[in-house]
Amino acid sequence: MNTTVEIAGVKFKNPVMTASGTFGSGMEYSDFVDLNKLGAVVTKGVANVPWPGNPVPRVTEVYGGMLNAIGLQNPGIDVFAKRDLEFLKKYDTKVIVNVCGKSVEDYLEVVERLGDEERVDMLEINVSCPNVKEGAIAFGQNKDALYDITEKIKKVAKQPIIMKLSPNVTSISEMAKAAEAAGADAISLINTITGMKIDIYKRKFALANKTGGMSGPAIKPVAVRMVYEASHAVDIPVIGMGGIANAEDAIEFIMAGATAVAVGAMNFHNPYTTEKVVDGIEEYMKKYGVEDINDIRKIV
Amino acid sequence: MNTTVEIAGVKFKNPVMTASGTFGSGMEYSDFVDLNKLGAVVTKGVANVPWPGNPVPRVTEVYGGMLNAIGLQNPGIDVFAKRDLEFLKKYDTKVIVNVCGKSVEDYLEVVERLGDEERVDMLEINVSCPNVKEGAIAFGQNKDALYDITEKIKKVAKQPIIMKLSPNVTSISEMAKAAEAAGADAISLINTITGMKIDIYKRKFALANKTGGMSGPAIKPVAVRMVYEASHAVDIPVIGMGGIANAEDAIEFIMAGATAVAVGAMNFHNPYTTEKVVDGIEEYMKKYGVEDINDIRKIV
Amino acid sequence: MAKKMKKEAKVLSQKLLADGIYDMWLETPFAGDVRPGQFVGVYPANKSTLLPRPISICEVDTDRSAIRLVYRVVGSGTAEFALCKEGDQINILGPLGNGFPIDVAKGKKVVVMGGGIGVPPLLETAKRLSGEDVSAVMGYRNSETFLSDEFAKYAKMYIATEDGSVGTKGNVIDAMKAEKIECDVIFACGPMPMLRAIKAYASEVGAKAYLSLEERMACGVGACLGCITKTKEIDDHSRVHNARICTDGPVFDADDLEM
Amino acid sequence: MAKKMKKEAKVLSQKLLADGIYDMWLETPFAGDVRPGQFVGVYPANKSTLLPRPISICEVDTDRSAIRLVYRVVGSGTAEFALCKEGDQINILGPLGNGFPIDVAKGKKVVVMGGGIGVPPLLETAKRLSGEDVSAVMGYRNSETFLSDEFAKYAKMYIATEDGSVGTKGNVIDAMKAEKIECDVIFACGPMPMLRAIKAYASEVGAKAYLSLEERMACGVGACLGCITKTKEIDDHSRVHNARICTDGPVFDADDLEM
Ligand SMILES: Cc1cc2nc3c(=O)[nH]c(=O)nc-3n(C[C@H](O)[C@H](O)[C@H](O)COP(=O)(O)OP(=O)(O)OC[C@H]3O[C@@H](n4cnc5c(N)ncnc54)[C@H](O)[C@@H]3O)c2cc1C
Ligand SMILES: Cc1cc2nc3c(=O)[nH]c(=O)nc-3n(C[C@H](O)[C@H](O)[C@H](O)COP(=O)(O)OP(=O)(O)OC[C@H]3O[C@@H](n4cnc5c(N)ncnc54)[C@H](O)[C@@H]3O)c2cc1C
Ligand SMILES: Cc1cc2nc3c(=O)[nH]c(=O)nc-3n(C[C@H](O)[C@H](O)[C@H](O)COP(=O)(O)O)c2cc1C
Ligand SMILES: Cc1cc2nc3c(=O)[nH]c(=O)nc-3n(C[C@H](O)[C@H](O)[C@H](O)COP(=O)(O)O)c2cc1C
Ligand code: FES
Ligand code: FES
Repeated sequence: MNTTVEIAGVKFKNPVMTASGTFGSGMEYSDFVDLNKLGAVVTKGVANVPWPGNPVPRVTEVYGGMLNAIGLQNPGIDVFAKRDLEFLKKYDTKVIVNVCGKSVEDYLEVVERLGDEERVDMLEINVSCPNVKEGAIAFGQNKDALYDITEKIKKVAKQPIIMKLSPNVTSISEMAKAAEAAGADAISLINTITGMKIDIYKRKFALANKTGGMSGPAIKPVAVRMVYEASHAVDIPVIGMGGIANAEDAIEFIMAGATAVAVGAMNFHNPYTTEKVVDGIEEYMKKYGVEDINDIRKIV
Repeated sequence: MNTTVEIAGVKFKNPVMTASGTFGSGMEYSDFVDLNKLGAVVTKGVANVPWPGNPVPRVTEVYGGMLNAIGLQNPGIDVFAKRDLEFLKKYDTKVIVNVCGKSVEDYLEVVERLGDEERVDMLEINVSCPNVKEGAIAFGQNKDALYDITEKIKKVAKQPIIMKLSPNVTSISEMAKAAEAAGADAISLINTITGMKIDIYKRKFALANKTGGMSGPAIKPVAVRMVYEASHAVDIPVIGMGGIANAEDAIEFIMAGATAVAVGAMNFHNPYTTEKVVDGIEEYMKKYGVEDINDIRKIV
Repeated sequence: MAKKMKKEAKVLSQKLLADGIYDMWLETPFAGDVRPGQFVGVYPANKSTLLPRPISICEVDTDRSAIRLVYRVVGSGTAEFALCKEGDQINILGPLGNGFPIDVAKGKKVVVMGGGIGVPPLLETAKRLSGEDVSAVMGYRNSETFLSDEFAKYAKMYIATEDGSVGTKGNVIDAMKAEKIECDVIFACGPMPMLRAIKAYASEVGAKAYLSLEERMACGVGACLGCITKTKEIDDHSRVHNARICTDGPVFDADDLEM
Repeated sequence: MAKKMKKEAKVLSQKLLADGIYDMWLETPFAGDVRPGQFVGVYPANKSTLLPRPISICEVDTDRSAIRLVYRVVGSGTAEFALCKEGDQINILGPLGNGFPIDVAKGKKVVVMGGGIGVPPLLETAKRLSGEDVSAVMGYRNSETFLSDEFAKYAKMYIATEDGSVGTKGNVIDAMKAEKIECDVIFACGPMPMLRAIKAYASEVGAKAYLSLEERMACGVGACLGCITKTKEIDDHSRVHNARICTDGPVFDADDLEM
């Protein structure tokens, strides 16, 4: 039985990853999950310098999911490399570093800086965070801007790059095609969908930022649809995410066209989710006679 | 206490409407709900000629909601006018007819035909159904096309027109502005969000149409955000919908900027939902000393 | 037509009837209005699932104002229903659909035919036909021939099983032929291939067949147009040869269906 | 630090303690590892709500391997918890957070101060301080002074009520002044305005104050960065003066906070 998948020459022991921003750098979940069992740890977005993020409240629950407006708080690349990458050296799993920035230069600085880090197998470029006003989302919602930043990053990146796409667009296929045309090695989607919650008793927004990114099982049908559309629009691999709670969900994304999948908000519901998904995929494969996980990709 | 709201000169006894396509023409729900209690009945989309719609399965449940790909099955304007409008004459509620088409001409034909129908208070132009391949959604996802069709419809419409917008766009504000600039009297949103579900055991799409429109509580945060953005981008009234299950939800939309609201998929969960929302809004107003429902619009 | 309502119903009893098949009696005010072949929408309490589950009414007990549901556990909703205990409350929507046209069977040789989880709605149907010449032909996978002893109270009972463990080996049509059962009218419910075979058989032997169909539903009351089936004639609602199973059916004259 | 886990806990008992305030004992394997001031994440069974509800650990009973939660019903999650009965199972995540630094109070005059639903975590804290010179100053809205009799077992007990029905009329600071309570160290939990007042008071009287904070949480384990509070010094995690309440707290040295 084969559960390994390959993306841009990088081999993952299984298709299950952590969704950026929901798993720290793995440290916080290592009480619960054996990181060695995961296909990859995808780290929280890191910028060239520390970012303080947004004011609180930053998170709020919604039906079947949550809104977050963390605003990409992060310690900057130096602390990250010294502490988080160092921590990850103990584990036998692939490491994908999620990169954020406010300008093209910010991104390039982080990407260049990570070029020398052997522990980093791939880079995931977050051009789709709905919670930061400057830059970021603008790249993810305009195909020319996406093309431009992808091309520039690809030029300096030593590791293969994954462009993380925003679902807050009219046509995900067009965005996927732009990323591919500009040289992206893979794409991942979906980032959160912009949402809002109002407390009608306090007559206030539930989040200080007013809007937040929606994640969790509630968004899964939208995510599956976008993964299907994107993976049928491009030839580069797609990493699918959005509401994955169990192995069935993961397999749904794979059948829709994903080469790998990531677990996000559901880590908060059940910190063992990633491991459960890994085990559940194997059980499904055994039970239904799937020899190679790659055989069921795009099977519908 | 005032619960009446006004949209383009039409006065509604309260801000609670039915969302098109989820309530037939009221007939099917008249066992459950006193239609006289509703602000308006918004009818299922009607075209110039009968449409057979999509093959089955057309509906499927998802976490906190459902996907539908009815494909706008409808009897065409003639039968509709004779039967459904006739039926609605018995009730003291406003009637908004939802209009669909595959080409600009289709829409114009229906709109002109309805011009003579006294029972019709407003027209809601559905340019956002994700389930029909031709026309329809194209108008709802391109601001020039939206401007164009709005302008043309406005020229021939005898009743005020509401443009029903698609959430499957990068910028809802731009779409709202285009509709306003072209002369729309109001806008309504959101229509369903395109989603997909795959049965991993049968290895088949859950819907014959592959994709379907997602509705229900799961989409509410996205809908509230879009109503907020749209109502702050334009001066014409906004009718808000998407996952409304109770009065709290309705008030959340009103605080976000909606002048009126519509109940869709939750009619299927509880056929009494519309009435419950009407009553619940009054209770909230009493309890929290809201004299006029219009006072809490955009209050956040 | 009885007024439809959504109401809490009290669980009077629940038991396992066969492997994975449950038998639940519910107390509901509309029990007395039910016609055989009608169904209810049963709402799971699970707050992430919103749509009612269509389940046929298997039997009615007007004395207790109760209806009986016999259902197979296939997913999260039915799994939850199976946990209900005496005294629990459960939300149901009903009565839904048209039901079998008992009147057309008066004075005729009538056969009620059920396959698998299509068996239950025919029990009340057989009961209401009492006094007529009724045969019941029920098809099962194996020797778990649930409800068959109850049919025997109202009809001549014939069984077909896929594995041949009880009655005729094969399907209900095989049993009809093997047992040389005559019929003028057929009332049937079961999987689509069986219903297709029954339609063909009926036209072969010159009988009228009334078939109860299934489709994914959202509203259950005819509003959403989710549950259509193709019909020969233009339908009443949309005039496009699409009848709504939830309101125009679930029972259709086989001659009216394109299947 | 004890290993965190998510595990089913058995409800040992549940009772109403005061108007809208419930008192529940849970059996959990990590009870023995709990430090006072730590909290757990309690998961509602309602499938449409996914996030754990942070609830402080009020008391520990190592003999029964049990923890006690005292909570106010404010929304759907706590309303559901209030329905739990002896023998039910409920999912909890814990033990979470750092807890009060009992050691710094050794040999000092220590005051535990709680306000409203901030009272519970100080009970176990008072208990663990036994042997020290401990006063408990608890603030309530009215005469429903829940838990106050239990504090009396471990500390000199003072009460402040907003309506003056019991003890000093006013807040906990008013009680401190009225009763001339001396202190070197304060352990406190309650609403933000109270904590701000305590911080000011502590610096006025030259005491150390440790404050337990609240914020909306998603993960509860330090991963999501949802629950931050502004700190004077750069924090350990992101180096941006944002400490995580769920892991760096909920208890902070007041001197470290920007509040
Ligand atoms: C008119 C009618 C009468 C029926 N009578 C019976 C009966 O008497 N006994 C019985 O066991 N079953 C009956 N069924 C099938 C029954 O509705 C499904 O087995 C049930 O809805 C499954 O729900 P679930 O939550 O367990 O499964 P899930 O697969 O988790 O359900 C997911 C969604 O799909 C729908 N769904 C799944 N299977 C079916 C199906 N076969 N037909 C329609 N919707 C489906 C569910 O209602 C739900 O909305 C009937 C169906 C119809 C349309
Ligand atoms: C460290 C910590 C310790 C706490 N200890 C206690 C305690 O011992 N007793 C007690 O009664 N309450 C305590 N609270 C507050 C308690 O977490 C909330 O009252 C509870 O989460 C409300 O959940 P709900 O589903 O009933 O309310 P809802 O309003 O329906 O909850 C919706 C969402 O908001 C969150 N939320 C709502 N209010 C709060 C709040 N005040 N703080 C954090 N999240 C909130 C919920 O967790 C949930 O995610 C504590 C909070 C924190 C952060
Ligand atoms: C609290 C939180 C923080 C996140 N931070 C990031 C981030 O730093 N970079 C990023 O690319 N995506 C981030 N995301 C998005 C997730 O990686 C993921 O794309 C999204 O949540 C959808 O998956 P889910 O529904 O499984 O959570 C974050 C999501 C959450 C909930
Ligand atoms: C079964 C179904 C049919 C629908 N048909 C129409 C339609 O004919 N015209 C239209 O403009 N919107 C249609 N809609 C969209 C709804 O009017 C509404 O915009 C959407 O469902 C979001 O609201 P909700 O979450 O409350 O259902 C339909 C929705 C559903 C679920
Ligand atoms: S289920 Fe809605 S029309 Fe039949
Ligand atoms: S709740 Fe996630 S970091 Fe504190």
